[in-house]
Amino acid sequence: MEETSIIISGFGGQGTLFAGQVLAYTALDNGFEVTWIPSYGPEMRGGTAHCTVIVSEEPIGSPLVRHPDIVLAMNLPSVDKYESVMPEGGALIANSSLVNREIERENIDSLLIPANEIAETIGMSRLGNMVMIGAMIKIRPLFSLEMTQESLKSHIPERHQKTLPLNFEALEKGYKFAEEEFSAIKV
Amino acid sequence: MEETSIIISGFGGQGTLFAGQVLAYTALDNGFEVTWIPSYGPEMRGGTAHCTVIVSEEPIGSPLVRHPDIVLAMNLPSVDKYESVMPEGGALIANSSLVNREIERENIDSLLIPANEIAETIGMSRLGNMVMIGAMIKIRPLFSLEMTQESLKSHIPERHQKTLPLNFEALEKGYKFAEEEFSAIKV
Amino acid sequence: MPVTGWIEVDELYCKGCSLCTEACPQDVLRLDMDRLTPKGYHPAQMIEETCTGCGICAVVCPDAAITVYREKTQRKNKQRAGR
Amino acid sequence: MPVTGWIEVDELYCKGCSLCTEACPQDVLRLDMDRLTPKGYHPAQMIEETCTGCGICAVVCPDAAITVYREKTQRKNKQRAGR
Amino acid sequence: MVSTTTEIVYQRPESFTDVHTHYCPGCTHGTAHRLVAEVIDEMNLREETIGVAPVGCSVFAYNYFQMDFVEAAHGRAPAMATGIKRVLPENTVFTYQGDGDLASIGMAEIMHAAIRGENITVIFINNAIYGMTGGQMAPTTLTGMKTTSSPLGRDVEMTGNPVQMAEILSQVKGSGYIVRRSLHDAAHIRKAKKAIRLAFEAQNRGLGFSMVELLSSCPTNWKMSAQEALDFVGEKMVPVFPLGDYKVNPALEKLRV
Amino acid sequence: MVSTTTEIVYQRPESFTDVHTHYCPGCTHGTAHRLVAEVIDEMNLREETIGVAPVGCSVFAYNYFQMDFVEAAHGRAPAMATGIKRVLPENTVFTYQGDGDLASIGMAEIMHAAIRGENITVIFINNAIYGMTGGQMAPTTLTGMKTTSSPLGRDVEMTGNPVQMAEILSQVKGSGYIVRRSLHDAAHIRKAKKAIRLAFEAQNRGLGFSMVELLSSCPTNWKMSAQEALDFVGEKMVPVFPLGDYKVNPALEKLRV
Amino acid sequence: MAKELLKGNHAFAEAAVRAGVEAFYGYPITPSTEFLEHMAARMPELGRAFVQAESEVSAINMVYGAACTGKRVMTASSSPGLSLMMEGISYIAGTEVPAVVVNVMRGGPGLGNIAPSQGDYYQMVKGGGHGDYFPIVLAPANVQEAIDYISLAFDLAEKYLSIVHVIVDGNMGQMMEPAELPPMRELPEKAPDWAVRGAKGREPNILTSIYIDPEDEEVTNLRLLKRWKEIEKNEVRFEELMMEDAEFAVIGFGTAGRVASSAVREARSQGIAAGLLRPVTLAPFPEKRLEEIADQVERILVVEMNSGMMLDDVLRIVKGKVPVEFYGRMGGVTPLPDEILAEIERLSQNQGEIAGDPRNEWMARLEKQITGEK
Amino acid sequence: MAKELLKGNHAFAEAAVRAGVEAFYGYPITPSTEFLEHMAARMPELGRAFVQAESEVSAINMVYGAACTGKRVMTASSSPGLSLMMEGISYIAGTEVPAVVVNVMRGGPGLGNIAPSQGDYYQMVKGGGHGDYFPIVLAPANVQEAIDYISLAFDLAEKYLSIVHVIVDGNMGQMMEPAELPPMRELPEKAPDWAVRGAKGREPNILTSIYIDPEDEEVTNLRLLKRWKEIEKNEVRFEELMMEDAEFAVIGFGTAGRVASSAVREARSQGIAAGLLRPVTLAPFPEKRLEEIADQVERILVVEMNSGMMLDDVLRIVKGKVPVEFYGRMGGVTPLPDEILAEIERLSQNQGEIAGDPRNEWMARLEKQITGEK
Ligand SMILES: Cc1ncc(C[n+]2csc(CCOP(=O)(O)OP(=O)(O)O)c2C)c(N)n1
Ligand SMILES: Cc1ncc(C[n+]2csc(CCOP(=O)(O)OP(=O)(O)O)c2C)c(N)n1
Ligand code: SF4
Ligand code: SF4
Ligand code: SF4
Ligand code: SF4
Repeated sequence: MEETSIIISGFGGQGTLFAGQVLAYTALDNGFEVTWIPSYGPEMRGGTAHCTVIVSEEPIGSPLVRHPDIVLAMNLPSVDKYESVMPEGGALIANSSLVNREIERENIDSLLIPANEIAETIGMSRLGNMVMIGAMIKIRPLFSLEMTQESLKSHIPERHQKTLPLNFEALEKGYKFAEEEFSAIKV
Repeated sequence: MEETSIIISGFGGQGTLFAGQVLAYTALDNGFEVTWIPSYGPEMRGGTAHCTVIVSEEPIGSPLVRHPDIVLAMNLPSVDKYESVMPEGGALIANSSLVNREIERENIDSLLIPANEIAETIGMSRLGNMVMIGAMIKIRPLFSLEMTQESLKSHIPERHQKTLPLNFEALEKGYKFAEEEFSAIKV
Repeated sequence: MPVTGWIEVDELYCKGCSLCTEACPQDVLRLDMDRLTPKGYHPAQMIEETCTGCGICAVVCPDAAITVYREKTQRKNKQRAGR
Repeated sequence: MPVTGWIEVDELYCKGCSLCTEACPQDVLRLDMDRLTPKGYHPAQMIEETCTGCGICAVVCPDAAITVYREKTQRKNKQRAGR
Repeated sequence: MVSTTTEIVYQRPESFTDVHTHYCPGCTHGTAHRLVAEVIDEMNLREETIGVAPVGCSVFAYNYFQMDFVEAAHGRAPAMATGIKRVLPENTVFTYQGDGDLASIGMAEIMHAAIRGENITVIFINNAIYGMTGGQMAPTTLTGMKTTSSPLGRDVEMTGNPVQMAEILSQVKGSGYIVRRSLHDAAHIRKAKKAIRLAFEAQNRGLGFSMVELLSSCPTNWKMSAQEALDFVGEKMVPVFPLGDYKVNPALEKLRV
Repeated sequence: MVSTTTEIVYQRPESFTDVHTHYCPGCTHGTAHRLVAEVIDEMNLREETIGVAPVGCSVFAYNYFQMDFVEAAHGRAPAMATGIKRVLPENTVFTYQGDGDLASIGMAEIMHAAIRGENITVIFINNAIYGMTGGQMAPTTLTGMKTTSSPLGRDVEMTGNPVQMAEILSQVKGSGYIVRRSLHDAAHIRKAKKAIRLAFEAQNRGLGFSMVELLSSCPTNWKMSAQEALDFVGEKMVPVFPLGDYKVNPALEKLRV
Repeated sequence: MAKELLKGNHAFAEAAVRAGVEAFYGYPITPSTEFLEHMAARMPELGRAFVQAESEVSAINMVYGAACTGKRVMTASSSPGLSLMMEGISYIAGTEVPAVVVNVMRGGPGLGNIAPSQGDYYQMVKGGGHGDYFPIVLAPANVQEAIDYISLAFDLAEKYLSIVHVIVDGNMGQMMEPAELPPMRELPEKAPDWAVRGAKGREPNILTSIYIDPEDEEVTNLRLLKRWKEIEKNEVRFEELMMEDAEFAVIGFGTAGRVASSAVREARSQGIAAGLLRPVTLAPFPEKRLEEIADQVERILVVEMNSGMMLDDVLRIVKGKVPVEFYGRMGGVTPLPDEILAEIERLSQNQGEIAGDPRNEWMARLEKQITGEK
Repeated sequence: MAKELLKGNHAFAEAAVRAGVEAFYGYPITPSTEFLEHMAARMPELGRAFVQAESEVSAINMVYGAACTGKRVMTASSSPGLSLMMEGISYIAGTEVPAVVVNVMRGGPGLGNIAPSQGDYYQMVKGGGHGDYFPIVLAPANVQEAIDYISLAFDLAEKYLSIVHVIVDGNMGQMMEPAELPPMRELPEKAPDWAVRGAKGREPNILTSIYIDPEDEEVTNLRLLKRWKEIEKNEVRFEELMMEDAEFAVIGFGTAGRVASSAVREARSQGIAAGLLRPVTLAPFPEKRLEEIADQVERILVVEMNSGMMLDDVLRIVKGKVPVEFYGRMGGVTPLPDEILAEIERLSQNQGEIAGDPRNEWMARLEKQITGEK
């Protein structure tokens, strides 16, 4: 596998930064090189928050990219911002709970997933981010579901351990949703 | 006349800096180029004070010299410091009131003058500096006595105007003393 | 005839902090959970007509989002000279 | 028998500020106008023998130049036990 | 004979721009801004006022006030205001500063502005924390309060006690009007506005340095809801920072506003 | 039965080096130095004391004390002392500062050392002027006093009133011992020494920030004789800077020195 | 110890803790604040000194004080904070005591913004403080390197009684990368003989930066300069990528150098013989190596996140042997690999001489570019 | 007006008064204090603003404030004071408001001493503050020149909305020379349209150095850089002595350059074809002229009162075309003509290449020399 770049973007409070860290931990635990870099500063307050994760087998140069291979867009502004800049053959996963439009690009894989609703079925609306991750690793299997759950388990902060089962469930539900709904690239 | 450098040195309070300014003003009033530069900083407090005056017909480069052509030494440390560094043919005028030794150098003009005592005869002991200047312009006639008195008159601070006659007298007494006592260079 | 009032909330400024809803002595303000402002907040709104126009909500609003109106009844008296 | 004292002025330190001569309650200190210290000041000196050794000069001396001595007379008493 | 008319009890001040502030929901920076704007409207000073914004959450204050503004270096607003006031004595000059800005890095500048009796007005927002940088301890942080730079709670042994600027500045002869008010409910907000009015009146009358310290909230870094934060101000901060008039030039006492 | 012995009533303190100071004749910097040295002798602290010299006429203090010393940047002695005391809590650390150093450029550092309750001792020489740089106005310069930077005399309108540091610092909770004394005659010098003793005792007992403000003379820049300068301190400065105890930790009150 | 995923600022701070730092004095500022926050938690629990100072001016003077005791001490800040430390840094340098100062650089001048920048190169490398002094400047480009060089910084500071700056940009401070922290070092138990800790049974130690007699100051200046020459001899460090056979050299430090490495790899894959020189010690600068490279390559591209500062040093050393071009992004913008790749491609075509300031052509190109980007 | 005998600091201050400075904010420090003292007397009597600030930090921020009103404002200080002004200077530069800052340099680093020095070259010329900015730096060498360039400083500051530094050493501040003061200038009655003086009948003016979006900051950085290029084009100033047919060029600024002029004259009288280039604008540096000189002469000697700072710029520009040697005195020592003459003589004999840092050989020579002098 050569270098893969992922951007996870949404409102502050949607857990985009942590979602990125889960991917980073999974990469680390499975012997990949990885970088995680957040947006920081005032825009965090209230506004949007995003992070860039790069996974690779080689040492990583730039931790930032202009054309992310994979984008997890948890709100509409994020879709608007990234859809156009993704490379052909990229994968855009959008949270349809907050994105009330279709994906226009046809030369990329795309999936609309109602992450919030799915999370609510689990009874923990904050877990939309994990639902998105679950879907992603189905569509772009950088790591298996198990690998991801393993790493989540070993790195989730103490105070959240009790929510681990719910997190697993969210990952699985996202994974399953992608399994059923995702039909590969249209062109 | 080419460049002439003069150092006036003594204890703080002996009026060495003002004496230098009198020379500088006289030079200016008579169309010479001139620089006046004092020692400054802590050593002023209590310790010694000296200034370097350079008079020339050309624009002046360095305002500082290593080998002063003329030295007015108002105390012993000043004689000790400068006698040795003066160029052959230089002129050293020492205030014998505070310098209780002979001048050793034979290849320079030198004069020992009891400036304090002479000043006291005028009734103003602080005027030792003017006595020294008077002697100097006799031995090294950069300017005439009249030129010097003119400049002194026009530049002495308001509050000291009343002491002008005494200053004149001090200049004259120094000038006269040199006239009588000074026998040109020994070798 | 009672003094009555009403308010308008400017959704450009409202951030749904609910300080006004907490402060309203008549308890006639609520956040509108069905709507989002352009900035993504649930705006405050008036839910009953018993507002007295006391203006307390506007005083506590950190974002100067509230305009308060009051309907005033005045009885005009004949002016007495020299007074 | 009166208590008597005397002082020594260290000329390495004395700056002839004459604070001691002004402060001396016995008025027994003066600056010595005939001598200069190595630093060029007229040092203070004792001019009469009536110094009580009160030490005031030393207390006011900014340059710790003064050492003060006092001759002390003591009457030895037999110690009483238990006291 | 009876008639009804509609009057506007309250509306957004003229001295405000129509910009949505970047402050967190419920942050009383907004309240303080509003009161200043209202006072400037009432006194009709907008066109002659120059504001000095600090470094802190209110760094963008100049976007919200419809008047000339400059943006100072962290803590130096009083020096910058001095530089302005001395060349434009006829203008009204005020600084708006947080507690890190005024009481920590800017201690020398605020003290000396007061010592010189600099004829400026200072609006001092005491929210017991560094807001902009994400919740570090301020000199005003309450004893035992957890912040990102006092994770176990402020320890008096190591960091000293909360500093009371109004008390300290009132010790300085040059100061003309030094008071502390709070923004935690409508009644206190009204009192705060009166104080701000008097502070600007003091400047207009050339009575020297004037400061209004405003106890303020930081729901975000206190990790509370907006209302909880106001309750915290009223219940926890007011006891440590007593409200009151610490220095009032006699010329102001008669004044009714 | 009678015998006579010779006792030494006073001699130069051990904590002094045998260096002739650079101070002007009659300057009470020397007196203050001597008192500090005597106290350190009495308390037997010489070998564990670290002094912090300021920038000012006393910049060379380290040449006169027989103990470890550092030389701070202008006004920053309290910060430097903090840096030292925090890593060497067992050592005795004191700063020695002039009024330009402490009350002007160093205002933030002295205030915050006190606010933190930093367990250091500060000897504050208030001579109402900038000595080293040749007699400019200090924050402590008396109203109407002519200096090289207030040639027409200090004008309260433009420069404010003389600043009273003891009063201000006593407002701070962290301070353990804050007093003002004077050096203008033997009796006051003796009182000043007692205060310096108590300040160091306060540090030894971990009572927090201690400062002794000493009214001092600058004959050179005041253009007076040494004695005239002392009289000026007694007659002109004392009324503006009242002597007294502004803050005394109860633990010290019992103490007899 | 295995690699962990570490956030830059926390990793740097923990590295200092492991290196045995005994005191941290600082003041919060984005994007370095987590450094202070980490210390606020760690130092007290280890019984070491931590003070959140009232300002950076105070912080650096606290550092100065502790440095005089011979204890290991440091501070960390960002650009405006560093400006406030310039007087203190000059004092520390003039007193010849060891101290480590970390700068997590942000966009400037003035308040600027909090985005990653390298705009403090002059200030850090040439000495933004007054007088003649010579700071050692380390510029790591990834979290692991930063961890390692922060330990090294203390050793260099103590070996040469010098100020050591470790400078990174906001990206480094904020990003997470796998890295390994060193084990805890022993704290030295005996004090250096110059340290002030009380003159017990010895002559007093006096630490000062004042030499009122110019002759004495000159001797001190010369001592500092000679020590600097030693440092230049012993302590130069740099990284290279595919320089052996390179015809085009890219030179960049920190994040700019790191991003450039991606571009260089890409260029190689396109058959362009590019190579990278990434100075790790900006002072002392890898002069010898650059001279060799100037003899080897056809053209040099300097890449910085500023308006062209290291560029001056490169020009001075290259002495016009080969053309030097410049590409920079400013104000907190981080260049991306494709931009640098495009530059390398252009470079590999361009035979022309560079008349005068290499920045002239870049400015014209950049202006188009950003008016495009906006 | 006829020439008078004027003391440097007083003359500089009076020159500023005549140039129409409307506010002076400063803090005393030797050897610049008389500047402030002169202002303390003059400004109030003219009804202009004077404040003795509590510190240099405060002084520069007062200057910043007044600069934002479009009034003519300045401060003056000496080396350590300048270090404390670095943050404020960076803010002023970032806000693009005009201000004049005079530095009467003294020996450093640290407290150092109060003797004349040129050790702040890097700090003043490269920008000791954080971020990318470009101060204009004027370095007069005699009292008359200083008087003239202080007036010019205000014009340049206002023309380019820039910080202008006027740097001299303690000698210049303390010496007296005959010079002529200009007549009083009229004060401008109308405010620049960007100035903050109250938004009466216009949209508010906002002056800030913050550009939270890196793209905006970059546009600002580029604007500053382009303005700088204009300045480089228009404002280079320098003095020369007998350069026409010179085979050996001496380069020095301020007092060092002035002292060198005596040595150059002396060398000529000995038949050595020496000449002097004395940059008056250190920034922008006389690059073009130096390039021409590098093509003309056999050898170059750089003379400074520091450890070799301008030397870097000379080396960068000369590009190794001819050997460059260095002679410096440090720590407050002013070189005397005979020292420089000896260097010129040595230079005129020396055919050897200069390997590596020109300072190496000088250091060896200087060490002998000063151990001799002491
Ligand atoms: C010289 C400098 N140091 C530090 C900072 C970082 N900084 C920005 S705002 C701030 C403190 C803000 O707290 P406060 O003044 O209380 O205002 P608030 O944000 O709470 O309103 C700090 C430390 C800076 N910008 N400049
Ligand atoms: C940063 C800085 N600013 C200014 C100075 C110049 N300076 C030296 S001492 C001093 C003031 C001294 O006055 P004070 O602190 O009252 O001590 P005193 O000399 O009166 O004992 C000043 C302004 C300096 N050395 N450093
Ligand atoms: S107080 Fe203001 S901002 Fe908050 S909810 Fe009410 S209207 Fe909205
Ligand atoms: S007080 Fe001290 S210094 Fe002054 S004259 Fe007396 S002994 Fe000398
Ligand atoms: S961080 Fe705190 S102070 Fe800043 S805007 Fe948010 S609530 Fe207000
Ligand atoms: S100048 Fe003043 S303070 Fe300084 S030593 Fe002389 S008398 Fe003392």
